[in-house]
Amino acid sequence: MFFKFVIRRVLFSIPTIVGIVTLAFLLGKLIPGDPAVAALGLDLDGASTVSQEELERVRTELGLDRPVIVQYMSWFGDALQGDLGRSSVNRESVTALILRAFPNTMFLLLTTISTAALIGISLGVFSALHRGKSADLVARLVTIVGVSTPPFWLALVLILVFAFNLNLFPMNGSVAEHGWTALVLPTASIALQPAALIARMSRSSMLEVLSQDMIRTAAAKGLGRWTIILRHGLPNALSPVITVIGFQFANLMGGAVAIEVLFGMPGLGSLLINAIFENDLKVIQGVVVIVGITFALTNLAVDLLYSVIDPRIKL
Amino acid sequence: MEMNKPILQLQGLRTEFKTGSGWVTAVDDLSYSVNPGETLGIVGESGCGKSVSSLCVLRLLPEPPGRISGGEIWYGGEDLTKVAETRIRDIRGNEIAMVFQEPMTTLNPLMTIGTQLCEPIMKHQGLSRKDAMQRAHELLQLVRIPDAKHWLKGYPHEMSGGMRQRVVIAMALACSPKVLIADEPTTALDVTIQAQILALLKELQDRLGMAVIMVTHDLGVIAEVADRVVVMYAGSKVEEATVEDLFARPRHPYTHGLFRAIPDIDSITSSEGAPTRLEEIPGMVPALDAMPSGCPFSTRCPFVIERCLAERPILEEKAPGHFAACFRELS
Amino acid sequence: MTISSAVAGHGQSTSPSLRSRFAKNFARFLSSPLNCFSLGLTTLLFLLALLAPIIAPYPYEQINPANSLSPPTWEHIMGTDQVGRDIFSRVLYGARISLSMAVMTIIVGLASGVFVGAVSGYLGGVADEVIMRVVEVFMSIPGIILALALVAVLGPSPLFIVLALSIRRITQFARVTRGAVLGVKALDYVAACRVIGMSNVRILFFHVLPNCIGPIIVLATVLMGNVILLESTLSFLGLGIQEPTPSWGTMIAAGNELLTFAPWLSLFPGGFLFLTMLAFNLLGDGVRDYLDPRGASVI
Amino acid sequence: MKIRNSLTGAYGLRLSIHDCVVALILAVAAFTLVGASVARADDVCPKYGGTFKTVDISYSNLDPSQVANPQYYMRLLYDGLLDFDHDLNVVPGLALDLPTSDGERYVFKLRDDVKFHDGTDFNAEAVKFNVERLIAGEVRSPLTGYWKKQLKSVEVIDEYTVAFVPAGEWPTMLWDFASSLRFASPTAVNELGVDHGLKGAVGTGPFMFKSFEPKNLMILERNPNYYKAGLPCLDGIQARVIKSGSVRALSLIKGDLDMINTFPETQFPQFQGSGVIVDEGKSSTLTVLAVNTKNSALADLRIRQAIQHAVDGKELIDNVYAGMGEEIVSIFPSWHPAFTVAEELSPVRQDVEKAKALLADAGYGPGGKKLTLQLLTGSGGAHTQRAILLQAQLANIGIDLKVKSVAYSQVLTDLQSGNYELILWQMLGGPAIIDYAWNLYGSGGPNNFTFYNEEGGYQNPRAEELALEIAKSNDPNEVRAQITELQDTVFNDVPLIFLNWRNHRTARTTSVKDLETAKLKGMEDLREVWLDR
Repeated sequence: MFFKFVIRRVLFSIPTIVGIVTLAFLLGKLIPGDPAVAALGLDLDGASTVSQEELERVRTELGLDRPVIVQYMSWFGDALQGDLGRSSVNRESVTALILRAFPNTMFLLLTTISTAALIGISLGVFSALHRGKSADLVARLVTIVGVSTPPFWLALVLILVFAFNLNLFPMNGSVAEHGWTALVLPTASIALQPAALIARMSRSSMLEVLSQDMIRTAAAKGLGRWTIILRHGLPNALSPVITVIGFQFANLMGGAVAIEVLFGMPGLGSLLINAIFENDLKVIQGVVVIVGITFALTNLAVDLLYSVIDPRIKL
Repeated sequence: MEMNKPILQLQGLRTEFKTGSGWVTAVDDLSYSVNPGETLGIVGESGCGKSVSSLCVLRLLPEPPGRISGGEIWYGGEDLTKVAETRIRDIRGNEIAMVFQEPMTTLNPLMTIGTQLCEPIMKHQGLSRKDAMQRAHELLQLVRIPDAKHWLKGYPHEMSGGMRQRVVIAMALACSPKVLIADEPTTALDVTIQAQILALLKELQDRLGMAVIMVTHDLGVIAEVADRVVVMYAGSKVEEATVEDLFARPRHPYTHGLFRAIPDIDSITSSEGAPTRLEEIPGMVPALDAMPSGCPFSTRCPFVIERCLAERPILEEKAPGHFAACFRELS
Repeated sequence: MTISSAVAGHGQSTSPSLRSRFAKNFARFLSSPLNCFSLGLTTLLFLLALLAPIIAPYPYEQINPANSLSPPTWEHIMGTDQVGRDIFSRVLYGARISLSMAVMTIIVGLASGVFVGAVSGYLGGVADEVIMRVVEVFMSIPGIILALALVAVLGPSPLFIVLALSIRRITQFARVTRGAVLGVKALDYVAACRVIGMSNVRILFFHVLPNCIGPIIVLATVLMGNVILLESTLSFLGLGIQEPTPSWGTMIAAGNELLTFAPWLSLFPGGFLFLTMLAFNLLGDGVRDYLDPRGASVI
Repeated sequence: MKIRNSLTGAYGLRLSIHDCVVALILAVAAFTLVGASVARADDVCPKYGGTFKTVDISYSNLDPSQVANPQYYMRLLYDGLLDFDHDLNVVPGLALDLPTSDGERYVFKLRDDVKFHDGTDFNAEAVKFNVERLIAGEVRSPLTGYWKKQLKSVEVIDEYTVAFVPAGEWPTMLWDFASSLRFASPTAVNELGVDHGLKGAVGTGPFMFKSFEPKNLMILERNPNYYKAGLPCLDGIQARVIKSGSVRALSLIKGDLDMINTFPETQFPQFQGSGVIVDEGKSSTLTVLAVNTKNSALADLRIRQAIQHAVDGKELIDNVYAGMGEEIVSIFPSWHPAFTVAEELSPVRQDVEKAKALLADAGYGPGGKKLTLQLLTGSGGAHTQRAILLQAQLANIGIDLKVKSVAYSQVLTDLQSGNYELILWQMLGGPAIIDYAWNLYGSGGPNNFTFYNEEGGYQNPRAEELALEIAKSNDPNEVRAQITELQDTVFNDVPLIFLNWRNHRTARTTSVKDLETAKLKGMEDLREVWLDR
């Protein structure tokens, strides 16, 4: 039964993935500037001469002279085989570039979302249990401030205070160099927003669940307060919270782009920004495809998670 | 029924709710008692305070917005309104158990039936999970759930309403309580299922010898199971009598109205439920924060006299064992 | 599934008389001091933006090289930037840019999204299936990535930025509207409309949509803060509004170089960005608690 | 003959064949001495060891065919046949001496003691391999077209002798050899294919490839077998990309970095009192507004002159470069041997009244039409600030300058395609005269993007003539008169609106020793740099 559900849901995400790959292709067709010029890698000071034949040669090499539909089919076929082409800037395979950047981004996103979920759920439950009291109000204000702080601005402040003045964490660099300390400030910069939203959802969901009959039933059984909250309340409150976590995981990518650039983390965000500034079409397409598929699969995982948590959800 | 010392006794219970305009009284000076083995019926319209008062027994009233502002609830020498939180938890589900109205929502949808049944057993009787499961199995058989073994691993949503209510009852009976409070246990069920559940409750009560407080708005249910009846209106007790007395000669205009609202016995069994029956009492129950200064029923009472509007009648014994709060004598 | 059922519940609770209910209870909305605060702050920000030409002490583009990088003084209450432009004036005009872009984005997203969602939800069947597939494709790509890729493709002109930011809003509005329409569609009065022979278009736009307005309003309010942040992130990354047009994101990025030496460069635009988001988030919260307490429009 | 000419006119060295022979003897003698003292090579540096941490501006590939700034990263991994000294004079590198010419070919004698990092020999075959790889376009390189045009063939004479046959006139030959022809190990190139430069990069340079993540981090380690015995002093080099200006500056102050060479001048105050040494180089980049002389309005000389008179390059220096620049007094940078102060500077000085008069004369300004021009510029930092100042300066004479900021790479693309009205451009020249003359003003000059002297653009046959003459000579003293005249001509023709020279600058911590800020941006020589800590 569950297996059938999984299969069905997985099949369901195939059109989405096809759509993402197509979208990435269309994006490439819209991009201005001559990819062949970009491919030749102009000297930053513009002191180079590129002959017309050179450009023609590169155009042929990049397949820019073929009909669009042929380009699409070959793009699609290659993408299926994990071949997203080569960077027009340095000829590195886009798949390799992405594989190198992907773990960095995922590491950041997973750390952040776990931190945010932990803080958010705790804060939300705390708030719900103290509903209407000043603790609740304080918690709500904290979350609203958290949700309203621009991550890139927060990052600047954190760098100045914690990396420069207090010298507690590195300002720049990847986990590979500095270990987990490299994640602290980037995570802190972008965790605030999802944490706040998760807290808000946990609070309202928890309040709703706590008002339900089954909580009274559990209490009538003589169960302790925390048993009721953790065993009966929380699991039932979790479904909408997981939805929010799933959405926030994808939204995190938004903050992560600026944060990766600011902290010099070699992730997908940095890769994308570099590619955009260098007109590196294939890399832009590759990042769109990978990010799209990742979050399509995240949605899938969230749906599967529902059915694990809630036996009522079938198909 | 043997009339021993009451096992549970409410004295002058008073509860209030916080609303936008201050505290309003939901239950006002309510007293009743129930003896071992006896079934006490509490009847009244929704919002009359019958459910609230029964929640107070196990201190399940949500606080805030509610609070118990006066009175005592005596259970075996202890005032339940004052005992420690840990003590009341020991009592809940163990010595006094409750069955609630909505079988669809009273069970945790994410837990197997078995696990939910085990919880009170493990908590109160200290059994291992395995032994508790065994006991849960027996309980499911006790409430006549077919294929009990299978259902231990089942989830509530896989069951019909009637089966779920059986599970709820089984859960309440898990630790052989001395008092069972059943709050509208059959309201949400089909009429045929209602009858089965009531019969089951009755049978189990006889077998286990516990006291039952049956809270309902349905006089048909009262007629079927109760020994003694308390009629509540707008937070107060307006009449109390044995079920025979009450049905033979209701002495409060409200009770009177309730009987009048029942067309005839056939329609009880053929129509879906009770809500329409009360409509023949004209007017509405006054809001809790807008109680008339005199008799609370005066706004709807066909027998109202001047005195009713100025003064609040107190409960008096109109006949042996038959109390009513009314200035008029109904025949 | 959770979303649509919650919306269905919502639809029932706010049946036909929503408009009068809304008007009647506006006072109740304002009874919460927090709502008053957020509505006041939002209004103030809009006023500042609207009246920027009157309030701003200097033209936003007026340079004064002789007085560059001046810390806050009475003349320049937020200091001046590298070429001596008045930060306060630029922050005010920045509000104009941010708010107008956000409002335009929401309008485009709302108009198209509601239309798509309503049609999809009302028609159902293959059309619904196809539309929802397309929506899902766009929903899978995080807003910033989509916006960045589109801006990279189309170029960072205000029109294209609005377009790039709108696309994901369209899908969000479409989803919420669809859910709400599905809920309302199932209600009896819609069946009644059909029975008396009303046309589908009339039913959808005059009887179904008006009752779906709650979650849509909530989403619009909640998204305002979101869009403002996205726009300033694009600008911060150098792919949004371009100099010399003032934008908070660009100003923060420009101040980044001189963080320790001239903190006012990024402090004030950042502060205003924060205040704006705070105002809209609080307002969004208030509106949500008020119109959609079950959180159907959380996305 | 032409070849001889260009050879003898080499860049301030002005070597004759005789000089070459003398130099050769001296070099051999010096080599013998160095060779003799190999055992005591450690004495070359006061202190060895340490990893030098600096920033890298977005290197994407380390293959020798790639050109990018700063150039020094390439020169860390690879050597050319020719090298530069600190004053940008061309000196022998992997070649034992400057090339000799037999009238048809340049012949290089190679050192026979050089090995690639992978242990294979550096020899004439390796030279041929690299040159042919570049010309064949096997690697995608912006240099391919140029080398293909200049070079007919390359011939191996013996294991350590190689000859280059030019296709024609090649005045900048020595500079080109020194700056853009570098050698990778043929073995490694064959092994790595297109991944050479990414997964590995094997040259003969002072440092060896350790790890490289494009746009992120490059780690190099010391080459113990470097042909200049005893060098380099450092154990390794770590260069990372830091996009955030504040993080770059703060990292340097904090000591996470040893040196940065890309930072806005406005950051200078931040370094004050922080123990960071800020060093100013020479006027290394020419800041101009490239003018599209095909544009109907801009084809009008009066309008170009009006713009030139409206702008004030000094204001840009003071406000954007924090004073670190020089005003235009010549079309050559002040350190250049061809530098000649123009007798009449008024054409390139601000004169608002004159500008207004010129504009009015052309039919614009008060009472006439409103002139609106679009300026394309890079985004952020100095790019933006300069554009804003220029906008205000032009507004003074009634020209409405619309500023469009895009990524600088896009600016360059548009510049080369001629798709613009005005472009704010920084031109980084080399030490060759031609860089500042023919290349900018000759028809078909590789950096002439203004259509000056080209079909459809603004033409001045005299300027074209002068540029050609100067290009043929390359000896400043020989063509001083022509230089002066060309200078006056272009100052009057304004194909470029001359703004100023921007100085190159570096900032380093006190522990960095013997680092000399180069005359040209990114040309710092790190071989002799050592760390005192």
